Amino acid sequence: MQNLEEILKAHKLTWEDYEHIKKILGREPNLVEIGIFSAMWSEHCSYKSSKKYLKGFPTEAPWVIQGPGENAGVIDIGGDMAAVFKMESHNHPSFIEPYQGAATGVGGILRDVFTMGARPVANLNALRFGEVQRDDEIGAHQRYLVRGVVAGIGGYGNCVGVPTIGGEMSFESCYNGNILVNAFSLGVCKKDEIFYGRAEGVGNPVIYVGSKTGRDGLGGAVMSSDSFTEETKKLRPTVQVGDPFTEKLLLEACMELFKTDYVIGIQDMGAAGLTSSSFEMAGRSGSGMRLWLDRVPMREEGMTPYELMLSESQERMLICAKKGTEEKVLEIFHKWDLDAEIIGEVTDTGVMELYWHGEKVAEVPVAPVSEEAPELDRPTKRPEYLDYIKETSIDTVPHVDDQEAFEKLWSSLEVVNKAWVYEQYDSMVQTNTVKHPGTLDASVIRVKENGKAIAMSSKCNPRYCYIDPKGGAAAAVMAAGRNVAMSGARPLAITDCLNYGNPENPEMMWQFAQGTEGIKEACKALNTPVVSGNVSLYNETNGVSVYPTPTIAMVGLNDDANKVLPSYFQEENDVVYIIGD
Amino acid sequence: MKVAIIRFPGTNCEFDTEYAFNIIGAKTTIVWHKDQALPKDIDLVVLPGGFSYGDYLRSGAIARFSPIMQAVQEFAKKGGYVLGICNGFQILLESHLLPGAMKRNENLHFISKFQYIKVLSNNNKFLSLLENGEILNIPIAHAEGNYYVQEEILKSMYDNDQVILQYCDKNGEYDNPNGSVDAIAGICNKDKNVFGLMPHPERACEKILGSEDGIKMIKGFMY
Amino acid sequence: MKAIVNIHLKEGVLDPQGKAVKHALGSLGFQNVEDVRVGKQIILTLKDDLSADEAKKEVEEMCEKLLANTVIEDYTIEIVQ
Amino acid sequence: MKAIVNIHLKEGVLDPQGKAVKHALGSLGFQNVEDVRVGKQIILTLKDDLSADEAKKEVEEMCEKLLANTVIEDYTIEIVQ
Ligand SMILES: Nc1ncnc2c1ncn2[C@@H]1O[C@H](COP(=O)(O)OP(=O)(O)O)[C@@H](O)[C@H]1O
Repeated sequence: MQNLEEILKAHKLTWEDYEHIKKILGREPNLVEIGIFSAMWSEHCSYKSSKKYLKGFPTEAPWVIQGPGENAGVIDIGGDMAAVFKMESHNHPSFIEPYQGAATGVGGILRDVFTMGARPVANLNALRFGEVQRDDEIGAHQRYLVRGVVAGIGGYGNCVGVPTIGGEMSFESCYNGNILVNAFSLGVCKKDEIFYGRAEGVGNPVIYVGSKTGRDGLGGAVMSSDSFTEETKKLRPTVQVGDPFTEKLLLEACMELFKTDYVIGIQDMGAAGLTSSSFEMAGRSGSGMRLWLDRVPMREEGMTPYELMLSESQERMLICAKKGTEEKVLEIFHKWDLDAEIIGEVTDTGVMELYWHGEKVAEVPVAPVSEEAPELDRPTKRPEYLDYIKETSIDTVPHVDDQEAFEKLWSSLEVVNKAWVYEQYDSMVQTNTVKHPGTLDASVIRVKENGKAIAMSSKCNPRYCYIDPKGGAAAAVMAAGRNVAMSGARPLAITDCLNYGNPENPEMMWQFAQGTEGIKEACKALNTPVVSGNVSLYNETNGVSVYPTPTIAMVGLNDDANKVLPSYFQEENDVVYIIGD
Repeated sequence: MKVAIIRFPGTNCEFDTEYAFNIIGAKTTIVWHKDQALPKDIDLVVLPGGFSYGDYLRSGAIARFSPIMQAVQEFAKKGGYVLGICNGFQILLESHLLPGAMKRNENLHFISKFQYIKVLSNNNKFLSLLENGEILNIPIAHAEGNYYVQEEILKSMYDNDQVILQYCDKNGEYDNPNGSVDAIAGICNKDKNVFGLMPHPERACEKILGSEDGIKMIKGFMY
Repeated sequence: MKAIVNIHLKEGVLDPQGKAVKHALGSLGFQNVEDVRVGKQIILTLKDDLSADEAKKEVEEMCEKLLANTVIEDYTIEIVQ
Repeated sequence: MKAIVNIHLKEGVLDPQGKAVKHALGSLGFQNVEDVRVGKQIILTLKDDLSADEAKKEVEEMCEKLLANTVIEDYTIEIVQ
């Protein structure tokens, strides 16, 4: 291949990776294959910097049905019902285009939940912005981002008909160049009707459903690689635009499909689109797959196999169905006016074979792509600023009198009423919301099917995590757990979204290592395992990393929906206690 | 009472509506928008809330052309009772079964919250169990609820008791969350068999959800 | 062949978006703006075998039926080759 | 003086509204429609003491700053007296 050096660089692959790829393939890779490895071995898909630290998370308890490794975690909530939940970041896209970035973030997390067979019943969001109160360009831009992100979260969730029942936000200068948008979704389903992202059974059809594929999200890698120049220059890297209406149709069609017994496995096409969904589905069951890429529904003309494999177009799913049911599956999706095509079949070769108009354009063994993905042990170093902080004491800060302190706190952004935000979210659709946003502490929905209530709360104090990366992360687990407990529910499990800076910076890696330690300890102490989660690294601009921000969402159960505790004083003359130190 | 609830692509309150009508003991069927006919012996057709066709172009604009809407039009013409809630109201406006049109909320945002509304006229079946001037607490959730109608038509609507619900505050004083003409929250047609309102009574039918005021509204159709 | 349809709220119907945009422009320091109306522009690509007249007539029907809500909106149609 | 600003999603960016409107027109029997793009048209009334050139420049700035979202949208400006 010409200018291999640049191609590798554009795909964020090292020479070492390249040699490894050659060993796996037993030959030189072609461009499609380089694209596939690049996507699967990216930080986002392979967790190469973080895997080492995530391994120690407690993930088991009698009520855990599915821990990390699937599209979302699953816990038992009694009465034959299960809760399915996960949290995910959409930080970088939201900084570039706040409305669409946040909207597609919500879309992605919803698909992670309903791909498992659960109807999403509640969303939360955790947002970190910079200094919105500055009266300069930065302040103006931050306010623009707040408006866009909030409208985007509402715009998507409201349209799909899933209530956004709570969340949190903080404001720090470290987010001026890199805001954080974390979206959480929880769904419920029958315990014995959970679906997994698997493709198995030789000859079973692989079916593509949802929106057509465009060149969305095909940015950096291709465009900066020289071999494409003139042809692709006019095809600007495009931002992904969400289509919540299509998502709603996809949700309803999937719910209908799940009532049948046609499905072997199903997975949403999220990051790295068709590549990650097909490889993961085949990988989980040790199968191979043959895909006829020319059959993929396309939105634009002249698309290539490379683009089809890497596009991140939204609102798409991949289904492995039982042979012989394919027509019935297609019928369900056509009823909902969605595209649906048989694009491949399962094999027992353990190899992914890609065809383009009858010609084989790529052939990659499935297992090594994930099993042999690079796992890094990046250097860590205790940050120097911690020494400086250690010297600082509360006594060095000038004293403020109580009235002034009260007023200052009362008017601080962290404390002010967030109604402007949550009133843009439909928090009551589905008629289950018992504790709305604005009623403080955990948010709560009742489950009509079993009379119980699910409490959930998302927490993280970034400033605390900066001062003490381990203690801060543990405190986030504790705070979310306390919120859930204070609503009268027993905390059962967490999902997390670990937003950190650049992993190539040893100080940042140290923060990350400490943060995961803190989560481990706190989760063990509360007996609330980690059942799903997400890592977002490289949150930095011009060398400035965000504060360590491990957002924790705790989920708990209240056996009686009528016994949910409110979080505000009820009546005059009621007695007020303070418990704990 | 037998209720048909129409499901358009993008509708998202059909099950909530069904649940609420079941609470008051009504029999419900969900009807697919591509059906040509309504089920037999229906007492009430409900167009529920949601985002039919994603609210693209204008809310309700595309749903109006669904095959089932022909049947709903005929049902209404023969005097059948039709209730449009939120997106359903928008669809009734676009279908010209009710006068006026919706614009985007004055503040351009989606607004979701509990909102007080006041009964202006109970001279119709829908609000027959309520007193004139009675104040209810019912959730609203919409981005295009800014009701507009020409002045002359509005006048005749008042004369004919067609303006039936108005936004207000806790004490019944003027409050207008979305910029609607005269803070109008709900109306009916001349014959008083087609009703539209932006608030969601089906979300206020149980104590656990914060209000039961919706019950008294939807129950009106039973008597 | 393309048809360009411009749709705006009728004179006399208050335009909340226009009002908000005007206000925002003002606070950004654009003092020369006296009025703002925000409408829609829909661009239709039509089969080429229609005559301009036929096209116009068909698009008019689309506007009356679907594209515009004539209770509150006016529209104009322009056919370009 | 008026400035007419037309704003559309860039080529290649998904236009969910256009897609839905096209589908709706099709099912209403308008078979001659090949593509639909839904955008915005903003009509600004400007103070008359500006020259057309000045006006254009100022409106361009408004577009970049507020009216269009240049990450996903393209715009055109036309000044009419
Ligand atoms: N981004 C958000 N999305 C939805 N609700 C939010 C968001 N931020 C804050 N809220 C809601 O506003 C209320 C106050 O939030 P917060 O100040 O974090 O108080 P608390 O101590 O109860 O967590 C809570 O009910 C919370 O759910």
